[in-house]
Amino acid sequence: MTTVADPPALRSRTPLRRRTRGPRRWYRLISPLALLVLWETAARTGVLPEEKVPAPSLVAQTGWRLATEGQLSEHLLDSLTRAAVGLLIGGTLAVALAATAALLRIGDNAIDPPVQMARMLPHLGLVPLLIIWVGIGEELKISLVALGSFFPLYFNTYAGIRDIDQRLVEAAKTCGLNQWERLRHVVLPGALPSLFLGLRLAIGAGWLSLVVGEQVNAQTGIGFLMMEAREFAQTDVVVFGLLVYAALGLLSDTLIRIAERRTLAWRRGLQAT
Amino acid sequence: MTTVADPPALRSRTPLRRRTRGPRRWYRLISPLALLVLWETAARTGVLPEEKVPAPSLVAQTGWRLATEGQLSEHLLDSLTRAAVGLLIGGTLAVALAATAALLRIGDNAIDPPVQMARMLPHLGLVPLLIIWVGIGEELKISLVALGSFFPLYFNTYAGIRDIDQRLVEAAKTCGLNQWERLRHVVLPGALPSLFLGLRLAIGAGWLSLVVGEQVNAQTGIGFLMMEAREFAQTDVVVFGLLVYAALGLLSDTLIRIAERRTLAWRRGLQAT
Amino acid sequence: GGTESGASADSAPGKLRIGYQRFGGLSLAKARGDAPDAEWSLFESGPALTEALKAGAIDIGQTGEAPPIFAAAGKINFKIIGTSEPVPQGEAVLVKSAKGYRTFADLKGKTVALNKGSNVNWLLVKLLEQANLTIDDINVKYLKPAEGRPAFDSDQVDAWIIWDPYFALAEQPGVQILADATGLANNREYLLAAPEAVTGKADLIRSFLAKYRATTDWGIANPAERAKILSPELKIDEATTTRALARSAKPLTPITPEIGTELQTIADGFTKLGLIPVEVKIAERIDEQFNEALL
Amino acid sequence: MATRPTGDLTVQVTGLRRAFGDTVVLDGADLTVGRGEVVALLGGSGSGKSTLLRALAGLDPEATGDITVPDHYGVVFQEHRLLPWKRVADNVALGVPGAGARARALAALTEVGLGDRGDAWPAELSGGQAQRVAVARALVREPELLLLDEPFGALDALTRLRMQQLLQRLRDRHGFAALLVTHDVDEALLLADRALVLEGGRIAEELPIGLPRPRHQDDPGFGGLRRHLLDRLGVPAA
Amino acid sequence: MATRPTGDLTVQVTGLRRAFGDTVVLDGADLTVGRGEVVALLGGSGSGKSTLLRALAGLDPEATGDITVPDHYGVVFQEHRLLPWKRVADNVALGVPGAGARARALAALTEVGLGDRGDAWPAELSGGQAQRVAVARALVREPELLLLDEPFGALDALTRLRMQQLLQRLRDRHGFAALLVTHDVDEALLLADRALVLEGGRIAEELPIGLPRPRHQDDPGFGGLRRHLLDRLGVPAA
Ligand SMILES: Nc1ncnc2c1ncn2[C@@H]1O[C@H](COP(=O)(O)OP(=O)(O)OP(=O)(O)O)[C@@H](O)[C@H]1O
Ligand SMILES: Nc1ncnc2c1ncn2[C@@H]1O[C@H](COP(=O)(O)OP(=O)(O)OP(=O)(O)O)[C@@H](O)[C@H]1O
Ligand SMILES: [Mg+2]
Ligand SMILES: [Mg+2]
Repeated sequence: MTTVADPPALRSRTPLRRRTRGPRRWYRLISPLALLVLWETAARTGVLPEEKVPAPSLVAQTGWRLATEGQLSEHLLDSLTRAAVGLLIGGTLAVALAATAALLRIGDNAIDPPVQMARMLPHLGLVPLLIIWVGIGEELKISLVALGSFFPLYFNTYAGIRDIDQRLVEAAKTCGLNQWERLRHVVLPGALPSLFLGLRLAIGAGWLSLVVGEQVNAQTGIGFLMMEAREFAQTDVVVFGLLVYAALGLLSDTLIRIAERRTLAWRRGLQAT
Repeated sequence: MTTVADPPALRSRTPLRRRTRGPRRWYRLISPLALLVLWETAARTGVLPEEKVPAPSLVAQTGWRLATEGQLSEHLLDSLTRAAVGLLIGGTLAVALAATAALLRIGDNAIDPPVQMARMLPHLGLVPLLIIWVGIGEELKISLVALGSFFPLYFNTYAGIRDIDQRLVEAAKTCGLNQWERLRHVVLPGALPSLFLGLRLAIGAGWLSLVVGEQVNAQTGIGFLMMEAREFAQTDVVVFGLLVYAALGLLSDTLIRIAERRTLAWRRGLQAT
Repeated sequence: GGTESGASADSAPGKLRIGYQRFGGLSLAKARGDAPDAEWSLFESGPALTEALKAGAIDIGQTGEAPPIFAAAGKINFKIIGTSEPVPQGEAVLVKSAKGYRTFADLKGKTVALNKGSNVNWLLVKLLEQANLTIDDINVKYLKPAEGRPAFDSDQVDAWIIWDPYFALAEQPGVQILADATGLANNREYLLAAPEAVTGKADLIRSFLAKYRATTDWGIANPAERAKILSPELKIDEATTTRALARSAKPLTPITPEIGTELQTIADGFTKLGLIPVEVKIAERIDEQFNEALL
Repeated sequence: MATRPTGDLTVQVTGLRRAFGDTVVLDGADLTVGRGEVVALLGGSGSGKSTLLRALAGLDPEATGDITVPDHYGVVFQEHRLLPWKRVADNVALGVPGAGARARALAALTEVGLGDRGDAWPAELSGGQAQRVAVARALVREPELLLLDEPFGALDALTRLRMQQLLQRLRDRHGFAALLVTHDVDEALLLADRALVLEGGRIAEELPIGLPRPRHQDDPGFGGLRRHLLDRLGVPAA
Repeated sequence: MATRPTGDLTVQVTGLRRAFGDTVVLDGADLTVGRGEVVALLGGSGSGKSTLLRALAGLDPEATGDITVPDHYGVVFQEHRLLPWKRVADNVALGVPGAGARARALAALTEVGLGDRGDAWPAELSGGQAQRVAVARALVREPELLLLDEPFGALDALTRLRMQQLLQRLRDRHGFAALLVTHDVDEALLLADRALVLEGGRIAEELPIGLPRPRHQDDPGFGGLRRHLLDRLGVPAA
């Protein structure tokens, strides 16, 4: 029982350290930081001339100035409020309509085609109509955010519900769950990963729409700040604005990851085995 | 063996007609058409005054004029070309990067965070930087389409690959499939539904970005046509432009549905049982 | 611009790259084929044009009076190589006649829409000065032309300060001109050029400017034909085009230190309003070397 | 022990038909289950047993025929069909009304030998454990009728024996009826009052099992019935 | 017939350990399979049989210990694990090199009695049919070693018998070795050269099965071995 015959290949396994989830998250910061360092170096060495793109250090100064003069937090807060309200409205509508369309055939035929039509409508082109319908106030910005966030959430929710394993729905039926209970215990958790993905995309799309909205009669908002700076050729502010958006992107990703980790704990097992 | 005791409920089944797929597709046209009729009625009866939104018949006249004067097809063709090229570039990049990030841990740590940062960057804010990098020509428009279409495809592909049942990957391994064959036979088909969803969203996002791009130094394109009309308050042209976008939305949806039906035939069985 | 834009300017040394706006005087030059070899780029606004100037994507371009000031504040390198006669009637305050306003002072406490940071912003400063009002006496809504129109039409604002051709387009029945810039602002157009082009393509610019000057003069002499050429280009009907051009298309004129001072006044005014964060020396951007072509 | 129920029926199926495309799987099957009766359903692989069960459970809108089943029934599917996003105990408690649901779920889990795994995710269970959870999920709601599709297929001999005894015990206590699909002829003979063989889309054979309880494989008469059933299923002797 | 291989080993496992969190499932299991030997692996539900097989198949990076297996092996998992997007024949032909892959796949399907279902989608199969396809998929690549996790669990008596006979036949022809997880003691005694019982994370019992082939349940010696194994598995007699 010692040696081993010819073709067998030896696959020895040495113990792996137990997975430590905590520290690994920091790995994700490496590549953003590397990009930043690269950029600064390019700016310092003159590969990237200042008139074209300001160096990160310069942008940081601008950011500091904006932050200390108190404008930044105000702009950010206003934008966040608009985004949150719009996302809430658009998201609720999206999930409700997608659920109706995905679960009921008549809902599908009535709701889905108009949504498919509307999804391509460019926001910039809709602005004049929206001005007539909802005015030039906050409603306009919120409507645009709602519009932007609607589609990714709608489509991902719809697909998520459609892709649910029907065998599980059947099992739930035989457990005596009625329509609503099935929605709550089977459809919702089953579609949750897709919902999160939709949310991720919706947050991005909502922000993008907000920039369009904050060009119309806005005095505050991070989009306003940036687009005004663009008009007035203040590249450092524009780039700073972009960095704020990037930071928001990372932040929202982190938040969604945490939420996912909490609510989708059951999937870890699935991946592991 | 005749009567049945107390609690049992009678569930009699009568034969259902066999599913006929063909005619059912037309059902999807009902609600768009109903919306159109409603709109025309509202316009004719004066509920919707012409200054606010022109009647569909008026818009149709405008469309006919644009079409016969030969401009429309030219604009449309140019936009479609830009959209196709941009989608091809952005889509290829998105799928390649998403696959790398989803399959390799190092790819995930290197690629995903920058993407998460970039996903929130508003296109309007990026235009000044893009002008510096790629100029004001066709490249700019194509870059914007690529950018817009990148994110939905990236995220959906990433999620699609991540959600593949690892048990199937294991089975493929034991069948002697190497990395590439697994990619081809397991990962790709498994992620295909998500890819389609991403494509759907990417087409929409790409078109939206194109409108922004066609505002910079463009003489053609449906976005240019509409934004120009918007500047000069030609509401009928604006609305016609929106209708063209809506039609493109429906059309692309139909095309994707057909493609889905072909390549995802195996899912019908899953739904049926 | 840096080395890159210089390089791209050199890459096509025989070709002039012109940036224009639809309603600018350059449209006629393009439509008449004054520079068939040139590369023409259309921009939706002055700031967009100066962005391209910064990126080295165009050699010369034409804008209103505000964009050069902001571009200078944004450290964009360019020269002002020409201008036009004043166009005071090309911008105005519009109101609905039904509302019964008679002077600008009547707008106290009302909502007024305008595009922030463009020529009409300067006009507003002057109008307020004249009416002895401050900015707080009116309710300002900053709207771009394309958004101002639906807001004005649907009565979401009481007055709209706007320039041609939007001005002419908005002059529908029931709309009244409350005031224009006559006696308040000059509202000139300015020709801007990239420094590399000024040195590297001087001859091209000179010969183009000469043709451009001639074309403009021809247009003023033949308003009917001009409208016929430009109407399809602008996609505005001939009557409106004629009306707008009659008051807004003025002859080109050489740039002088006096005009530089005039521009500097506006720049200082913008600084005071907080529209630009720094003081700019716009007068220094003046480059008189092409003046004889514009005479 | 009634081998043939009269009048007092829990399940009554007449003319059950189901075709997939052109393949007719059930071709007018007739079937009854009496109150408190355990009926074993045998048949070759792919003969339509699961299809029949799905139709009885009201899950197959394309099956035609007259089907009468009680309102309260529990199903154990051939695959476990646990909701992957609910912990084991919550899976068992699914749809159980009232405040004591969790306690009852844990009790049911204990009965199937998994009282300590209530907090596990379904993905963390072995094949046999998942199957037992599915059985617990069906048992916990104390149904009038159990539809069981090979509920003990993935269990080792000892666990299987325990589960069979559990089923006997619960049945004695609650008196539910059951339709039990099984591949194990001995299991059918141990548990059922009657055995049916599905073949050619119909019930081709009906065998009352009159053995006294408790039963054992070595009982007299057991071997004869086994041989009969195996013959009917086409398994050759020696 | 060697009941204990010497020197000539196909599988050699020493000190195999695997824990999920704090639960130790395999606790230093040692195991060998000789060339062409069929070894049955028995054990209670949740005792770690599937975990052991996964480790042997090289699918569990967190299992530790020395594992030696040949390069070419086939696996039948406890669930069928067919790719839902490939038709049955393509599933079987998966990874089979050469132009004749499809023909060989169809031949293998015919051997498991599903020659006419090559064009079906996996979702259209019954439980037992899917399991047979999985067996065909493992057999078609004529491996040196087969790792089988209850390959016949979902089959009726007749089909099961046929599959057992098929396995015997193929083994006689190709001489592959096999590690067969089964819950059916009779199946172990019919097919295996040696039976192992997994308990407490180790191989707790090793039983050479020296019965002459072909074997039958009624052979002398069969009953004794069965009783021995059942005792070891804790199943009480009568
Ligand atoms: N969705 C489907 N489409 C086509 N054929 C199907 C479908 N579902 C089941 N079948 C076929 O119907 C027949 C009966 O299937 P069923 O699952 O009822 O068999 P079964 O008796 O339960 O078999 P097993 O003992 O293997 O589980 C099989 O031949 C199967 O291939
Ligand atoms: N991902 C996991 N996380 C935690 N525990 C697990 C996981 N996978 C398996 N286990 C546990 O490991 C033990 C062994 O599981 P395994 O699947 O190997 O059992 P088995 O012997 O194959 O049982 P069966 O005969 O029921 O299939 C079980 O108790 C199971 O609950
Ligand atoms: Mg079945
Ligand atoms: Mg197992």
